[in-house]
Amino acid sequence: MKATAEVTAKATAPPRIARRSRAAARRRGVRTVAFRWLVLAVLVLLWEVATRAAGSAFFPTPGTIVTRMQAMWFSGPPQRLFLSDVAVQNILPSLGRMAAGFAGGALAGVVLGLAVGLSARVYDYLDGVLQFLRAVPPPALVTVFLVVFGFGLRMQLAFIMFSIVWPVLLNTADGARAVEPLHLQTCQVFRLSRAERLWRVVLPSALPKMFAGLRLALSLSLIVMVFSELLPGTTNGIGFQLTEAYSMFDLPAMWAAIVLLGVLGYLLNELFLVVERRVLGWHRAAQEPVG
Amino acid sequence: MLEIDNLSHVYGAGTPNEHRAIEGLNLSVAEGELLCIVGPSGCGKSTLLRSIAGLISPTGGQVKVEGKLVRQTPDNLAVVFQDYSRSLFPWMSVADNVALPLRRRGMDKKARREAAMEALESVGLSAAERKYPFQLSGGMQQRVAIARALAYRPTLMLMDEPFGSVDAQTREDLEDLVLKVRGHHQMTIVLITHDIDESVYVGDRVVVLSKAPAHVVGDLKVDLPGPRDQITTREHPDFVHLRAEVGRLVRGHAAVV
Amino acid sequence: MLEIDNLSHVYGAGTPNEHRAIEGLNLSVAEGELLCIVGPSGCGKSTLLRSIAGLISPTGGQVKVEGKLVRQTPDNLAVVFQDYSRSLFPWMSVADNVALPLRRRGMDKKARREAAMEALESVGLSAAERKYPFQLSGGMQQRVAIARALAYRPTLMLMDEPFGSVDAQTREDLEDLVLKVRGHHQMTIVLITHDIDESVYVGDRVVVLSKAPAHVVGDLKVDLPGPRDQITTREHPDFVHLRAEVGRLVRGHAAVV
Amino acid sequence: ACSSGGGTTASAPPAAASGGLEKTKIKVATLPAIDSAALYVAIDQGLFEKEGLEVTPQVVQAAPEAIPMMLNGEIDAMFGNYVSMFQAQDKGTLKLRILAEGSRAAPDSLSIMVLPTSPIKTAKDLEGKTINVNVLHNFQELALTQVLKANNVDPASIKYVQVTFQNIMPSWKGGQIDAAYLGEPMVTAATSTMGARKILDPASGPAAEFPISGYVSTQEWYDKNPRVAAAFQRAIHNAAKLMENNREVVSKVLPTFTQIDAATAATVTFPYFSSSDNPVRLQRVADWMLEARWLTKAIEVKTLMSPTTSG
Amino acid sequence: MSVTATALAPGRPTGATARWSRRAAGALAFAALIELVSRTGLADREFLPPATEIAARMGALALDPAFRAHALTSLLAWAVGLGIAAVAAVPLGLLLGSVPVVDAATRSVVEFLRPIPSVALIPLVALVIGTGLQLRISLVVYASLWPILYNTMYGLRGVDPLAKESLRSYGFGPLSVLLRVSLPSSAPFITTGVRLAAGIALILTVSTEIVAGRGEGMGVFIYFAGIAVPARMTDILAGVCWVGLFGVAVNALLVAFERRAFRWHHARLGEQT
Ligand SMILES: Nc1ncnc2c1ncn2[C@@H]1O[C@H](COP(=O)(O)OP(=O)(O)OP(=O)(O)O)[C@@H](O)[C@H]1O
Ligand SMILES: Nc1ncnc2c1ncn2[C@@H]1O[C@H](COP(=O)(O)OP(=O)(O)OP(=O)(O)O)[C@@H](O)[C@H]1O
Ligand SMILES: [Mg+2]
Ligand SMILES: [Mg+2]
Repeated sequence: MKATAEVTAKATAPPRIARRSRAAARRRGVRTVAFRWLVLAVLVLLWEVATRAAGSAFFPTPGTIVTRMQAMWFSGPPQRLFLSDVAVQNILPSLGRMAAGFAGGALAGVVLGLAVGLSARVYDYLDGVLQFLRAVPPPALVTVFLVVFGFGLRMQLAFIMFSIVWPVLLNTADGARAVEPLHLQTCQVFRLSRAERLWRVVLPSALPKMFAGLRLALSLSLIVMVFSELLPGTTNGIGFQLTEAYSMFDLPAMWAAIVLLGVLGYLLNELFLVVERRVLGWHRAAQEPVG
Repeated sequence: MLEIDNLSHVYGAGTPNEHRAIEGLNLSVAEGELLCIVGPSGCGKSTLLRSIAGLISPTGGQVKVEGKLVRQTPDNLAVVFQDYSRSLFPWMSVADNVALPLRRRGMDKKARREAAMEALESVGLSAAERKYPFQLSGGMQQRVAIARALAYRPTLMLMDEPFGSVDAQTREDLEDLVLKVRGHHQMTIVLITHDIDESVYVGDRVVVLSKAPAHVVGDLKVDLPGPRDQITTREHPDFVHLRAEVGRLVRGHAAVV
Repeated sequence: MLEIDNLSHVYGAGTPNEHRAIEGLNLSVAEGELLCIVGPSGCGKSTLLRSIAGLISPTGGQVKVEGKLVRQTPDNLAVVFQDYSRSLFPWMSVADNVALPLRRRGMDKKARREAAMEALESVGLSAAERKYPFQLSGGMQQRVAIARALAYRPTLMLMDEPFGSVDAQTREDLEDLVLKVRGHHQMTIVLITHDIDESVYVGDRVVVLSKAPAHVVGDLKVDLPGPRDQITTREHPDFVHLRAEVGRLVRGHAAVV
Repeated sequence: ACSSGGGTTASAPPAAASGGLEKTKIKVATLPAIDSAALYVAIDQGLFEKEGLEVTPQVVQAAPEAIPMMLNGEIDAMFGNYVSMFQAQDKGTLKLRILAEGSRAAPDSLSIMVLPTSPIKTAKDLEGKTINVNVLHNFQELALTQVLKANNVDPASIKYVQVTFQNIMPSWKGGQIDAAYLGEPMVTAATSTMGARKILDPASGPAAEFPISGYVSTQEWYDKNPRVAAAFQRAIHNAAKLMENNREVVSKVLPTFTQIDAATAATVTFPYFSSSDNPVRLQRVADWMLEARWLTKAIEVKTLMSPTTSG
Repeated sequence: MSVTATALAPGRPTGATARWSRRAAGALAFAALIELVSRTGLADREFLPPATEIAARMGALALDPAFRAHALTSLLAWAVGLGIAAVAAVPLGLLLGSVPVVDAATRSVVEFLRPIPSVALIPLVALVIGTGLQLRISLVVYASLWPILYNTMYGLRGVDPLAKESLRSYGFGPLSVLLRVSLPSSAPFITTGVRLAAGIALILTVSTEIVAGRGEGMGVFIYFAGIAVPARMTDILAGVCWVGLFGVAVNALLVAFERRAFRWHHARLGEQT
């Protein structure tokens, strides 16, 4: 019954509701982390072996890539967290764009999603247009974006937001529409104001689904950030470095950018999960099998 | 207070699953009255309650609360739903669940908390205030739902089998609690129950509904002496008589009132 | 059939919300027995039931069903959950809900359907077979849950307040149904109820649990004559006596057996 | 259907003269630009057929894209600009073999232009200005750097931004670039429809007749197919010769693989199509690249070139 | 059914005609906006032609067999890619969502792969598997896998534990519970994931064609319209609009399917169908 025992501990001890039995949790945490790193290490090793065997310029070994990353980005002075000038000039602006784009897109997605999910009227008016825009390939619209937003940051942010808003929007709408009817009836009976219903009831019950959308949007925002840095007029960024590297056939540099994106994506996702665990503690706990 | 006039409700009209839940139901409840409704399972009691609360719009007839036609939920109304566990918000602690509706009462945070605590105390759950609904037993959840309605101090309270999941002792306590609160705060209460004894014990009047489509088949005034008491009242000959009467009506025999 | 040995269960051990629900509970149920469990709300009855069903692993002691330690759900077991409405599958019609567990019985589609229809019929819901759970009243949903368990023909049936949401008449019918089925199909039944009369009426034995942490405070053999009958049995002096006894135990007074 | 406009030559029996080819059907990646015209003319005029070759062009959107195709054998050879090719060679991505020279910049086939209202009048005014390029660090910059130097303008002061073809016009009109670096047919279009002024010809002075693109394969492929390579080179050179004094053969094929219609095709300035290979002028490209530090080490271009068998 | 309680704003039930006319109004307003922006010169008309011109061009393109061939090629890549993604992602999501160990073990790898943009992968994938339809399809699969995967995983978390316990108590094993309870219960949310993925797949198909496409495809059509001098913006936008309309159609189909298949879900929520 080991599995159930684990479940039990998890169910009854969600963060914020109750702190879990520390020692056991720590032990389990350490085991999980160790396991995860083991899997990663094995995969990296396989990667190294495979790329060595292939010996293709297109597939440099992980060793080469890491060396390149170090030389390119992490050879700076210690007081700057080892970030080199190149890193400061490229990684930071990229992260800034991504963060701003993600924040804007997520906000727009939540607001629109709630509106569409809650009001049949708004849904009717907007659904067609939103579904249309959702299917439109942004690369084909670069010229229109350029004409409307001009070169540079504004266009890039618009581009990122336009691309990542959809998973948040659809999932939020789905969540808002699937609120337990009895919860809404309870709100109605006690005459909660619209704002209270929205904030205290609809939002919390849509949160689990919203988070699925936000998690998708997070990695998508990294991807679209790279795309946005291919747009006319960009002069820095990870995406810019990536394309520049490929256009000059500097494949280790291109791989360095790819790996950096992967690592960033991984880290951002871990951060996201920490937030999610805090915000959705009740959900996790309530949804675990009773025990 | 409450006027129900020729009420009808049909679910899924025009579909193969069409179901006539209520038909031509007339009922009126006076201010401050405690009306008990009994009737066979599936007859339409909850449907009636929803119509009064403005949660569904009946397909025929009308409901008036304080002389006003019910289109939306009337003011100062509270409902204890039959499906109590689903009506609690799982993301809020028990205390927050109880305190939430009080925002409409313009109370500040502290006052809300105090009112919530008081209500929880009255249903015997002061120890559970920080717990989340899923950490409570069925009966405790039901009492949280009752506490929420009580804390709100409605003028009209609708209760759908509010004591179904608690033990005999707690049930009696809750019955007395409802009687007490009603006396203190001038509340009109409509209480649905399956327990015939209970209906006679707490009710000023007991209305018996027919099988679906529901309409009123019996309407008994309960004239029991003075403050009710679990032991003496239940031993009172009128009580025994009324109980038998309601029982007969529920079982489909004619009333003998 | 069922042996419960020094059972304990602690929820959220090591957290501020730690709750000892059951402590040192011993109980055994013989093959074919119908055991009723009564006890105050929140004492740990449902927790006990979940332990027997292998849905939670108790933090102490052990449960044996047919001599085998319960680690996973024992074979040939059925449970009627207290929160019946959530235990029905909303994406299936009533008939499908009842028929689903029968897949474990290796029955073909037709046989499953027939068994389901028969069970629905027995709880008075043959007309509802095509409806979805949300289209039923609370009491009807509860009866579907009962029908599902009955159709499965378990050797051990666990029922958690199975008749809490139905009217008096239906309740009596269902009590008799359970008694009948038990007689026909050699079932062992553990039934949790808050209705003391009911516990004495249907039970071969009534076990009274204490307030949390739950342990057995009373274990009464119900020795009532012959086939039970709603009218004569309930008038039987032994019945009246036992009922009072159980009532006293539940209210926390010492047993006088 | 736009893309495979050139079609293939009718399958032909190997001509007696070119017997012994290692293979007779080859696929070559080309660009939808005027520079690739020689290949299409060679197909159109039956010059490959004459060599016993059946050439299928595969239009790609940029040269770097074709390299994986060449490496995994999807295509035999490709048309690509030297800057990219030398970089690939330098980074070891590709062991390069130049099969035949392709195009060189002709006067007025490239142009630095400004809008009629622009304050920029002379080359000197370009200092510190923003200019678009199709791809950063490529032949456009390489040539312009030399020409700017010759015009006493500091090349390092120019800000280059990468703008895709389609977006040059909106960016230019929107003021996001100060001067536009155009190739044909945009030069013609900008002059005639917008009254744009030409400030500088990047293919003049030191960069006159600057070699832009050529036909290349991998060294490995070349080693396996020397005769095919030779036959291919002959056909390209012959096509170039044919094109030297005959606009029509070029104009005729342009609409089949570019987005240039017949009317425009008749007026645009063509680049020079090389009818012979010249390691000396190609070496210049490699040297300039080294100077710009786009290469890590010198490339001796002669060693990458194939012996001329034509003429 | 006349349940008014479920919408935040209790509105009276509306007929199908009203709903469709609202939809039409929304679409028309959008088109009018573009028309206005273009005709008033708010955006250069050369780069954003008026909606009427785009619409006229769309009509002409629909009759053009060459364009139809492009569209068909793209649709093929889209359909195959989306199909593979759905078939792979749902079981994968069920696995990762129900076996925490597997999730923990693979998380680092999955989260590492997820933010890698497909543009960066094009040359690498092209080198390994070639540049034909297979390239487009694999990139489409790669991108549209995630929404289905994540919605499946998150959907599983929302399943009522008591529903799972009900089946468990009848002796059904974890797999049965997964397939008979968790899957149907989260099916509506998974379908939302598929709707998301359908859009992403469409975007990816066309974008990949624009960036690396050759031969046929909507993206190739759009690319060639872009490199013309001057760029044929009307063609580009007409092509884009066809893609968008296709997206609308696919979404409508999926929603219709959803309403049919999960009628229990929508009816319970008191939605008008
Ligand atoms: N949403 C619905 N759609 C269709 N039929 C419904 C719906 N809700 C209830 N019904 C039907 O209406 C009838 C009355 O239901 P209602 O819930 O009012 O009964 P009730 O008197 O409260 O019964 P119980 O005592 O069992 O709770 C039932 O037969 C039920 O099947
Ligand atoms: N998941 C949980 N986490 C923490 N505490 C729990 C949890 N489930 C139940 N409890 C606590 O355990 C105690 C026993 O609960 P249980 O559901 O067994 O009671 P019960 O006897 O069935 O009560 P009722 O008659 O009201 O249904 C309650 O006090 C409850 O608060
Ligand atoms: Mg009801
Ligand atoms: Mg219980």
